[in-house]
Amino acid sequence: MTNKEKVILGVIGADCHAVGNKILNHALTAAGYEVINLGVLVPQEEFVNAAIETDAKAILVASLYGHGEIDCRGLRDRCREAGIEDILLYVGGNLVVGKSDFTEVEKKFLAMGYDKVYAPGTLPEQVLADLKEDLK
Amino acid sequence: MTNKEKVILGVIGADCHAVGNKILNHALTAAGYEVINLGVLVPQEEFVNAAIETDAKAILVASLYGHGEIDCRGLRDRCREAGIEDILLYVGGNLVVGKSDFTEVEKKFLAMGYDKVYAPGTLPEQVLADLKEDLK
Amino acid sequence: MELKNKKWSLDEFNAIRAEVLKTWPTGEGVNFEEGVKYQETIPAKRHFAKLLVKAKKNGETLTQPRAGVALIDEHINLLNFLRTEGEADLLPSTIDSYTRQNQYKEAQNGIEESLKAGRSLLNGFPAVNHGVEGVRRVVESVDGALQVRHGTPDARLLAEITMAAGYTSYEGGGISYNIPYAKSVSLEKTIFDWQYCDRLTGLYAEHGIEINREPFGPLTGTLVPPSISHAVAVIEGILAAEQGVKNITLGYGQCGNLVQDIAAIRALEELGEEYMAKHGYQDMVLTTVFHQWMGGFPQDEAKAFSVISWGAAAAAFSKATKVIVKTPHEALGIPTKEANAMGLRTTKQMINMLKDQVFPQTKELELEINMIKAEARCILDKVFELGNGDYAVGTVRAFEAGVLDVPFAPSKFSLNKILPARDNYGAVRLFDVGNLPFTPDIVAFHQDKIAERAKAEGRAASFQMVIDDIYAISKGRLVGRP
Amino acid sequence: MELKNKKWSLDEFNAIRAEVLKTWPTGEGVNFEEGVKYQETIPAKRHFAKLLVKAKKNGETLTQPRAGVALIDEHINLLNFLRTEGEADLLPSTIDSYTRQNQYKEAQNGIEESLKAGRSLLNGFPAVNHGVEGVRRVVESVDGALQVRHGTPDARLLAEITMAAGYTSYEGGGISYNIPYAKSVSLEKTIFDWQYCDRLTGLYAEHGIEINREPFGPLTGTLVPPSISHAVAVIEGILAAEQGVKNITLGYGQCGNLVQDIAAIRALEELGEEYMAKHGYQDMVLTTVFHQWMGGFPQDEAKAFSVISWGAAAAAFSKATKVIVKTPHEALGIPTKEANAMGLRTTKQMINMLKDQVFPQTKELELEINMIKAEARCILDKVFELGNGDYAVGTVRAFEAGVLDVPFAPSKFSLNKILPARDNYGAVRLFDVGNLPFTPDIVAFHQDKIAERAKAEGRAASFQMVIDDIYAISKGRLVGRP
Repeated sequence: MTNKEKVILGVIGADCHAVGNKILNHALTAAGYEVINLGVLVPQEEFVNAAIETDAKAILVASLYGHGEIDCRGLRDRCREAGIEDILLYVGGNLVVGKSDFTEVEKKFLAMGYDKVYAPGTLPEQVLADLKEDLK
Repeated sequence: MTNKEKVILGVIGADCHAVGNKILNHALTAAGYEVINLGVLVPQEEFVNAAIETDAKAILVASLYGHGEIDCRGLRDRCREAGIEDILLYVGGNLVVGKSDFTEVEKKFLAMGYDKVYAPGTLPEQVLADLKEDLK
Repeated sequence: MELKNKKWSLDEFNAIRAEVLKTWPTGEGVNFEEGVKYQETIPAKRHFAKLLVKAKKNGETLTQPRAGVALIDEHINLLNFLRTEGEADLLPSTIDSYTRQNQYKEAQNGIEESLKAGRSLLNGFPAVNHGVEGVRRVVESVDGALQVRHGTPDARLLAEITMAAGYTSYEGGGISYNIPYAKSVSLEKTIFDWQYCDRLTGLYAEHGIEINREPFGPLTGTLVPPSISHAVAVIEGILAAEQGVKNITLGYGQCGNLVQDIAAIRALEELGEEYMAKHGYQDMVLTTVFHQWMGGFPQDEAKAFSVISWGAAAAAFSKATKVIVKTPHEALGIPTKEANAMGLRTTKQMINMLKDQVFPQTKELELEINMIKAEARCILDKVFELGNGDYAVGTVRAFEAGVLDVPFAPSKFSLNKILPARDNYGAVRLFDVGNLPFTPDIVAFHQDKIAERAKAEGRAASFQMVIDDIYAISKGRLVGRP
Repeated sequence: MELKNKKWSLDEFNAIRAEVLKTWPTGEGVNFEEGVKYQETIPAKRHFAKLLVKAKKNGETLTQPRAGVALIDEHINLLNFLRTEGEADLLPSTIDSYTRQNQYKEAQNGIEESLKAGRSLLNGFPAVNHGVEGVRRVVESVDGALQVRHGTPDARLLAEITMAAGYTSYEGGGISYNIPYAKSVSLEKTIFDWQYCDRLTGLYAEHGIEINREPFGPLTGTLVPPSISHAVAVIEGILAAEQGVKNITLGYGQCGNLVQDIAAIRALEELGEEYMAKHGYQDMVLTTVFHQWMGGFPQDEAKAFSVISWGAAAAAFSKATKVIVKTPHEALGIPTKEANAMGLRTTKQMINMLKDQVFPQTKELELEINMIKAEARCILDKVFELGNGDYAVGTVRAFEAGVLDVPFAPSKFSLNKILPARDNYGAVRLFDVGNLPFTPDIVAFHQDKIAERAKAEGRAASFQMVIDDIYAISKGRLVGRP
């Protein structure tokens, strides 16, 4: 048994972009986290169930294919219903269809209850830094 | 002696772009005009003098280097003063510094007294067609 | 069901077809005989398979974008825009991700939300939901040849609907639309389901309708060595040919090193011809497709244009039959139609500037062609052996054994043991060959190449080198130096 | 004055200098000794000549834009923008066309009209009018190495002012800034006036200040065969070296065929080294510059990016020391600074993606290199002979005789007898060699190449073929087919 902090990692919805997921998995593990990597094509309930089962501190959601707006809506509510309403929720990727003003996108996803919203092209270092800060 | 219609051709001002000049010279000659080609670096008075001396029907002014606005101003007045106020004046090239809305540029040069104003990239065929029409 | 690389009988096919057409209400709208009649009316200038044959004959490289939106009229407008403003030679209908997972209810929801929002909330065209009639409106309103492009493990109903509706090309395959596009769907199932699609295409061929089939070349699009994607492409070509497909386009995704990229397309065509002939599939046409850089793009549009141009140059020099084009918005999500058209025009200009130029046949190029072919033959022949002479069976066993292995694949059926990295000149090599059945001299070739780079950089090859390579292009380099 | 390729005595130089400095009031502000002291303070990272030496050593290709506006502060902002947003490695100050014709009064008028209009009405930076003090504000406020780029037949006062002000590179030459930039100025005069500029540069060198000199490679920028521009570049290099210049960059403008372009830069460097050594100029550094496509551009920005990218790729593969960058607004006039920065970033991305790749040394490449060198040697040796061992005298006679001849030149001193056209692969050849002193086998080589194309197109070579070639790139092709 380890005492490492646990984070849930996965690509939400009908999305199967695996490269960033594998890199983030590598980076988080190297940084000392225990990563529960759900891989691609992950429905909302699987994120929540995994978080409850493992007592994870954060759920890191990726969406690369432009359906993020539909897929990510309601995840915070689902966490609340499951009794883990304070869990950290990060989301990042190509969250909407089309080139958009990122500030608008960020606003929208913050309003959905996500704690951090990442623009396309964000490097793992940024996520690690935020996680360290938020989990202090 | 030929009875061909005569046109004056030249690149105005401190401009030494010769390629288009040579091509237009070739195209006009092939189309049956007698071309008095003044070449590059032609001051306004040289255009006017050549037109008077040869009894030309049109002056075709090119300006490729962005100073067209300064160089071309006043040519119609000079023609008027020299007694050839009805001569056709065409102008074309990169007439202003910077990428501009061509409609604006055209309006400005028409107001200066030019009969036709050509955008960058105009092919000789267009000029030939206009000349034929205007000299009918 | 027993998986075999053997042409299905019509009875076998029809039994399954009855089930397939029931999986969503629009399936009822499919009538094969009527579909054949309709296909006969597609004129040559809008006929994908025929345009490819002509381009191959003339040594041309055709341009094709990716594009798809939720609603029919918007989709028509989008495609016509790309044809006129993008000067696209070939057109796609990229299918949305819900349809790819057979989640037609979610796709329906996406259509309705898109209607409400006044913009597409789907990342593609949900052809199944629109049904034969809806899809035909696209075929009839778009002035160009149309292909279905997707990433659907079970694409049987989609094939039925779009082919009956008049589409003349269909992308995908049992391996290439599983390993990079699914997590836990077995290869037995996807190969079987794609035999269905191929048998359907073959059935059209028996009725005189040539429909182009295109295995998806780039796989995960991330540092995939040419020999691996070529092995998959050749296998899928063979599986399609066995079911009666007569017009096949094999694909490859740009790696970035010019010599390797040109070598890859040449090797792909030669390997395809070689294995088709070897196994007796002869009365068919093979063409090639080059995919512009599939990895991460620079966010800056000026730099993205450079990446697009480089892909166009490699495509032109390789003499691929067509090129799939990226857009300057690539790093930022799904592009506007204007950005898509710009990528197309950039590519067209490059292809035209290079069409009269010939890349010299050098010993470096010959070496790359020979290496790719030797590696691919190692894999292909081992797959054939593992399947006791059957590529379908062999493929399943080969993935289990890691004889076939795709880097960065989401599927749990890919062993994920190999690790690719660039060599000192930017060519993609393997620093861990995993269980690939390479000969010792091939393994040594890769090790030497990686060692040369590691030495130049003063570090050992590691996963960090791979990560550096993955981010390199988007950071403005090809090789991810420390 | 008697024109000779012989280093001027200091007395000769100083006598003329007194006159030059009187040609415009700002000439009084030039103090050579103070200029030397000021030059000593220019740090290496802003020193043009030193950056070139370093790039050559490291095998790098540096990027440089063209840019200049009328007013000092705007010019400073422009250059800093290109440095930060364009990632430019080297910076220019492109001089306006009035200054190029020594029309300082008109330039002053342009400055004043620009002040009134709130935008630059000049197409460049009028450095003479701004004087040493004004130009130094640029040197001190811009974070980069600076070069004067212009097209000035008599550039003596401009050289005095900008070198005293701290510029570390100066473009131009007695041939390359006459034939494409003047109509009726004699070569005797321009070569003499440029000996002055070279002698001035040499004088700085004698005082320990290395200032880079760059003959203008592309000449008329329109279908100039490499051997012709190379012959001019080598002659101007020799003339500069004789006057004591120690740091010379020879240039070439992209023709469009990749093999010919790579061969051209390699041949240029080799010819430069060969002739410098032959005539005993040895303690100097030779570098090369590749100009992206100088002919007509497509108006569409997407297509322009492709042309820019192709120039960047050729520059990178040729391993030129620097590349002069075009912009996506090229066809539309003088670009905005944003467009200029985009062209730079596109180019930088391409150079970085290609920096680790090596273009194979093939027999086609070797043939091109050898042809270019053989042709250039025919011209150079004939020029030397005509001048009885003096390149300055020989050049004047060679232009009279058509031994040197530049296509599409505005100058009446270029015979304009040769006619270039592309061959069937897009390389620039001559279908009329005019009076060029080529050997019969070289003439036959060109004739065969043109005949091959003419046959492929089913038409005879004619001026129409040349016109088609001139418009080809802007219409989206390299070879202007009927």
